[in-house]
Amino acid sequence: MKNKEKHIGFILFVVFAVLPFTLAFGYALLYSFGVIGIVNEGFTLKFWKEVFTSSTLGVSFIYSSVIALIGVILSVSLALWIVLKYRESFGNKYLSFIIYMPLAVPGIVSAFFTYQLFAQSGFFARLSYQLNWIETAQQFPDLVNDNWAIGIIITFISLLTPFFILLYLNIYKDERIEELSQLSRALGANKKQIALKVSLPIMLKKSWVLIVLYFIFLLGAYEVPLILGQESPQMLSVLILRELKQFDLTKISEGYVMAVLYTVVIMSATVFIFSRKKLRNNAY
Amino acid sequence: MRISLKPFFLSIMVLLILFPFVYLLWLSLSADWSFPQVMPDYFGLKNWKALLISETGLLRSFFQSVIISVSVGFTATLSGFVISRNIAYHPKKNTLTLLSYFPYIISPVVFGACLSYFFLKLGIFGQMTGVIVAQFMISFPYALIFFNSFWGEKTKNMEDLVSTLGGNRLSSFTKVLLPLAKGMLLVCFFQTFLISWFEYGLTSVIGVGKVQTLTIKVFLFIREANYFYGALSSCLLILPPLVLMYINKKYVFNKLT
Amino acid sequence: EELQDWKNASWSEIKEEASSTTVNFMMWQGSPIVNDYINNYVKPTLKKKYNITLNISSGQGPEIVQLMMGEKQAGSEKGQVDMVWINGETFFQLRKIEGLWGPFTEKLPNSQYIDLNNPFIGIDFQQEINGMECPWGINQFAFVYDSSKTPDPPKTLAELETFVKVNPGTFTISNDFSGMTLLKCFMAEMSGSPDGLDGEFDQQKYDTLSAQLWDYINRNSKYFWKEGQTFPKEHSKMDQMFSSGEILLSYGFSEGGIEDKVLQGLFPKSTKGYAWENGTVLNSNYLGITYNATNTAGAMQVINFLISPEAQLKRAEPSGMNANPVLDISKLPAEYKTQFEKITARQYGPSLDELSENAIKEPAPEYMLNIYEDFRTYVLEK
Amino acid sequence: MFLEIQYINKSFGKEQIVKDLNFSLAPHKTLSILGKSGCGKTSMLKIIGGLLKADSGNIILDGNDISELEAEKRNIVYLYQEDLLFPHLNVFENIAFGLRIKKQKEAHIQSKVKEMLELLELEDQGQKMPHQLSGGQRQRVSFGRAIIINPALLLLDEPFGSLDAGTRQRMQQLFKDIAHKFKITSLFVTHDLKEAILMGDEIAFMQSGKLKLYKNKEEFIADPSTGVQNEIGFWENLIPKGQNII
Amino acid sequence: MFLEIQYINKSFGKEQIVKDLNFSLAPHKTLSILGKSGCGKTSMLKIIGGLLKADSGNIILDGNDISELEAEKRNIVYLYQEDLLFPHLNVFENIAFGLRIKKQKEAHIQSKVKEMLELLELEDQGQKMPHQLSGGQRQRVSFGRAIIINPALLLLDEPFGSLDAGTRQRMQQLFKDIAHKFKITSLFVTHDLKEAILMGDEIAFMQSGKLKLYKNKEEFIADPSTGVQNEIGFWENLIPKGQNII
Ligand SMILES: Nc1ncnc2c1ncn2[C@@H]1O[C@H](COP(=O)(O)OP(=O)(O)OP(=O)(O)O)[C@@H](O)[C@H]1O
Ligand SMILES: Nc1ncnc2c1ncn2[C@@H]1O[C@H](COP(=O)(O)OP(=O)(O)OP(=O)(O)O)[C@@H](O)[C@H]1O
Ligand SMILES: NCCCCNCCCN
Ligand SMILES: [Mg+2]
Ligand SMILES: [Mg+2]
Repeated sequence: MKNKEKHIGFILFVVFAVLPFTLAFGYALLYSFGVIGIVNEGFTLKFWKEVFTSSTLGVSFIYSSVIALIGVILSVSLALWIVLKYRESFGNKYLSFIIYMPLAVPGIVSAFFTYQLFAQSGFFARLSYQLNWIETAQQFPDLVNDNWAIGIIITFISLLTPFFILLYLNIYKDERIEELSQLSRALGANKKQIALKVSLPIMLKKSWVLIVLYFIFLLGAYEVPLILGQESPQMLSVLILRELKQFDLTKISEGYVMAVLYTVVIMSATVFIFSRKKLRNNAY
Repeated sequence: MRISLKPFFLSIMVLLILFPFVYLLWLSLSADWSFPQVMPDYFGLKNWKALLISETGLLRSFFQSVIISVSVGFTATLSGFVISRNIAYHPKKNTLTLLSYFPYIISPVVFGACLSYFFLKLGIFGQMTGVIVAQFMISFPYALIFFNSFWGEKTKNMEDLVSTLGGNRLSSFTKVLLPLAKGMLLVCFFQTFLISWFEYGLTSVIGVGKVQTLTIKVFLFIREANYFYGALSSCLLILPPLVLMYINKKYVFNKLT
Repeated sequence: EELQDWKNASWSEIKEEASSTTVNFMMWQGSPIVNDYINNYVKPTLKKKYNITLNISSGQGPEIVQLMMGEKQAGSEKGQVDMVWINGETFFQLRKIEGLWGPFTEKLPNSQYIDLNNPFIGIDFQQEINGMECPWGINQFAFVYDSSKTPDPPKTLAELETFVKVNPGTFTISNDFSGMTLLKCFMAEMSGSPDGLDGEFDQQKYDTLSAQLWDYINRNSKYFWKEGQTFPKEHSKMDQMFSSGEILLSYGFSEGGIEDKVLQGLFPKSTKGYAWENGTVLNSNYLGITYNATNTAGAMQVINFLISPEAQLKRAEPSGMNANPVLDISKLPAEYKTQFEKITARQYGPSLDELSENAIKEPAPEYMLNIYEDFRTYVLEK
Repeated sequence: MFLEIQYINKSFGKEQIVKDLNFSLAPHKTLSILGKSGCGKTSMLKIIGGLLKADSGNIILDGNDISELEAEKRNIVYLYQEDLLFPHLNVFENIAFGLRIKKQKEAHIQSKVKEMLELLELEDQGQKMPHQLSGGQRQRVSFGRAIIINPALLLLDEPFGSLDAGTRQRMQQLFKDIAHKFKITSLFVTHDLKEAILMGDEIAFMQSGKLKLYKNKEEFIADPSTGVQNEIGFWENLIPKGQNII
Repeated sequence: MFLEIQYINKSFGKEQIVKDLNFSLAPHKTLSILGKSGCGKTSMLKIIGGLLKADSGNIILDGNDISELEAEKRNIVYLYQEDLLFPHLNVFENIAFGLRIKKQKEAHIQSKVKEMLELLELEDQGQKMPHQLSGGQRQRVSFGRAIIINPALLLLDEPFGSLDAGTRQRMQQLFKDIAHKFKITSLFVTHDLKEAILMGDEIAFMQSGKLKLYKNKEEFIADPSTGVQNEIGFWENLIPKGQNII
């Protein structure tokens, strides 16, 4: 009786959580070797060879990683700075609600908003024009669909920082950093030393798993680079989808090669995190 | 005495946070706004009226999104709660948790693209059911991971206590575990609702443009460079989460992160 | 009922079967006025006249092909969509995977008004349509400029080269079918004559001409918008940039799509359109029925409506889509003839007639597919 | 005997936590169990309560072999080290919990719970939520909740471990009274020498999984390994010389 | 005297938490402080340590008035009720913390910390992280971290409150040894009668904000309100009749 119930739970877990992922991965794998797919002709390594000889995927990986890394690092730094400096202010009733408001903004809207503000014909460009800083739209600096992915990074920061602020406010409380700071004072540390040797290291240590997870999320981000990215190089999800949806039907398998590689990389990253630390309540 | 920059900085921060909300609302009330004007030529309810009367289907999308997201949030939260218990008490707990991380961290749109064949096979491709199932597949792992921490030593002791007091599994769920997890359930619902509500890539793949949720609409408007409708649908997209957040304030604020 | 042989059914049977049904239509939704026409005219009228509910889903070209491929692979008997808006390379690919149902065009009563012998209508990217898709619209690709800012816009590749050097940052190529059509026009010019690309796809010719094309683009791209470092994804973005003055030279189908944008106030009244000296592409776009449509009869009814004089008239209104009818006006009943003639001439955009002497036929679809691929390889990812 | 434990063994992996557990207890008696942290006391109680499966051995309660019965059918209540009150229920409902599970009549529940509240000196606290109570009050609610369902056996796992000295003393007295009034049979695990002596009719000492029962208190006091002698020594030394207190 | 506390008062809102605190302590001595929960012990220690501002009064340490000095400059270490270790540092670095803050030489730090680890019987534990330690070990690290910087005064707030009896006993011994070796002056707050007697050179009793110092242990033992007499009575009674242990 009890056992039966246990088994049902386990089976549901497999069906809903494990099976879809396994099927998707298996399908992509078979497709990448040409085993399935309407215009494919059976097992072949040519798609894998093609992807490995072209630099597109590699460039996209590096490009995405750099953007995700910059996005995460800047967001975390900003959040840490705000929490350490202005922590007490968040006790305020209004501020404590306002700080949650950005969580109601999805990536697609955030990207749209960034575009509206920073495009060469956007709000800031108009202001600059009215202030006679620029005479034509082209003179406004390139901030969206640009080479340096500035628009994407700005959006990532606006999406992640509020989240990290809330996270660090909680860590501050849970890890009793207030008390640890007092203790450090008693042991002779000044404010700067407390920040550098106590508060920061503890907050970073407590949050590194999440930081890595968010890095992985940004690596796979889709909507934001779709709206604010350029045509080449593209971030991973955009690239993979483009390859999967391309005109040349005979090359769709290359998209699946990329999907397989991307999946293997993030799976390895997860296994790595797991081997370093037991993940428990890290679903954010 | 040093001058404190704190009030100044905090005001800036509040402005920065509120600005997008105000700007999007403003944009949604505007029309005829060409470069380099800072103010639009038209400012009024025109766009909002179009929402109610025209065939753009925005209102329909709104309700469709509500149905999808509530279904996803509800099923993912409840099943996640019940099934996470089996995972947490399983001898191979760590491996199972690792497995549930995979569908959670993979880019949903890539996941969806690799799964679409099976949705076609099941005949739910391009259907609302299909979108709900697909979004469930990414929110369910989230719920599993989210509730992992609920099933600790203390909860186990509670369950034991209920059974020594004569309660069976059902009564321990209905009388103790669910009420105990109320706050977490609310937060999990809120989060899985948002996962679904904000989802674009996966929905566009599995919905093949047939299931037009609000995010899909926003994207359509952006693509046809219709920024005023884009802003309007963005407003519709932001409103429900804000309301939910306000209602859930007490729980969300303590448990969200 | 489901196995009904619609190819041999009579129109009244089809009409009856179609009544009170739902038709799923997958179309490109990148243009506000097209969407407005569909949403605010076609949908309600179909509902009123035939009690047909038209469901629009967003998708074009590759998306349609992929969907059909997926359904084939999964052996899906009941397709997601009944009808699609296609032309050229999509038609070519759908034929290749046998994703279209037909022939059906000549079954439609209103097809009598279409001149299928017109090569710009009956031939789609050098392919005979053979009743597998039904013409819906015809339009020419045109260049767009603001005559108050640019009194003398370029008309040849050589002039364009000078133009971008004098006005750096004001020209670009969208990475979508508009931009690719532009490149086809360029390639035709490089071939030496308007019909230089006619006939079946010629790999050798393509290789020679495309090498020249990429060389031309790459040597000038530093004078393009954003110094040619990046290109817009959607053509709609170019319209916005043109209206804000970010770019000075634009282009597009529907003879540049000028009229409605000037009327909307998006483009200045001094906006003008023209064709290239060597010509610009004139093509038609079509409606197809999918091989596994669940509502074939309904789709036929909808298509028949879309090519009706009534719907085409509405579509031609200058305040609306302002599109050229695909119908042969001379074949129409008298009342419609006058109505079509009454439609006032365009105030701002050029008419099809004005441009038609500089019209070139769409080259074979392989040119489009290859240009897409190579534009990415040799320009975007360079 | 009322409770008979026969040859119970339990291992976690390679570690044997409970070894050849063998003892019996007469009805209405309390057995105090002392032992160091980690020696297996909690595990033993959980096995008896049905919350942990033993590897071997039998448990006979009132003549019935309950070894295979599920926890909810054993009529044994296990009380935790911390007072585990249901945080979502008020004091009244916490105490009423077991009765509600058994689907007893509302009127019956009302009168029984009120009686219990009085006994626990919590008459006015019925509507309070657990977090509004002091440690001692919480512990009393926890007792009341267990006793109200009339369990055949009560297992107490360091019930006063987290209380301060004064409260602890009062609770000990209260428990003795209640145990007497309700004729409770119980196992009482504690770390505290004094408490073990005070509460138990019999005393046992557990050491790495093995339980040793003393024949009587005297034997327990005399055994130097229990630490009683040390304790006596310490306090006797405090008596100023030449002064006699008793 | 080494430490002199003069007329310290402290209120939270209307509630006066510390009332007219007045006492002094000779160097190298330990003052045990007993008192019920909430009577103001922690507040008093925090005021002395500079972590809480008094409303009035003076604190003289070794002849200097430190009342206005900031915590980090007082050379007083306050040890929390729970052992609060830096979770991101290993045992070695936890102990070295104060020395690193003072920017002492690496070689010096290494030798001093090693010496301390030995003294605390934690030689092999230097590389462990705090969560890998038992309660007693954590408490020892916490001590070592405080003592290594040679504070003028050590404030101990129920340092052994969360330890089990055996560990507690060993820690008491260890503390006595260390206090002697390092000539530590300290205030030792505890709930436990026996511990207060064992640890303190002098004993004080706090009641609703007021501190009462006993002249000597005898006076403390004789005062019936402290509960020592009760305790002695209990243990004496256990001695079987006619038997004499001492
Ligand atoms: N589920 C388990 N898996 C593995 N080992 C366990 C488990 N539960 C308990 N143990 C181990 O069994 C031993 C006995 O644990 P138990 O909790 O019974 O001790 P205890 O006497 O109650 O200690 P305390 O006085 O600290 O409560 C300990 O070494 C503990 O680590
Ligand atoms: N920051 C504060 N604000 C208001 N009241 C406080 C504050 N800190 C302590 N108190 C109150 O002051 C009183 C004394 O607290 P304190 O912590 O000094 O007691 P204690 O003797 O250390 O108790 P315990 O033995 O439980 O640790 C308590 O009633 C407490 O509620
Ligand atoms: N490549 C297929 C595109 C079909 C839509 N064409 C749009 C033409 C605009 N009038
Ligand atoms: Mg235990
Ligand atoms: Mg205290």
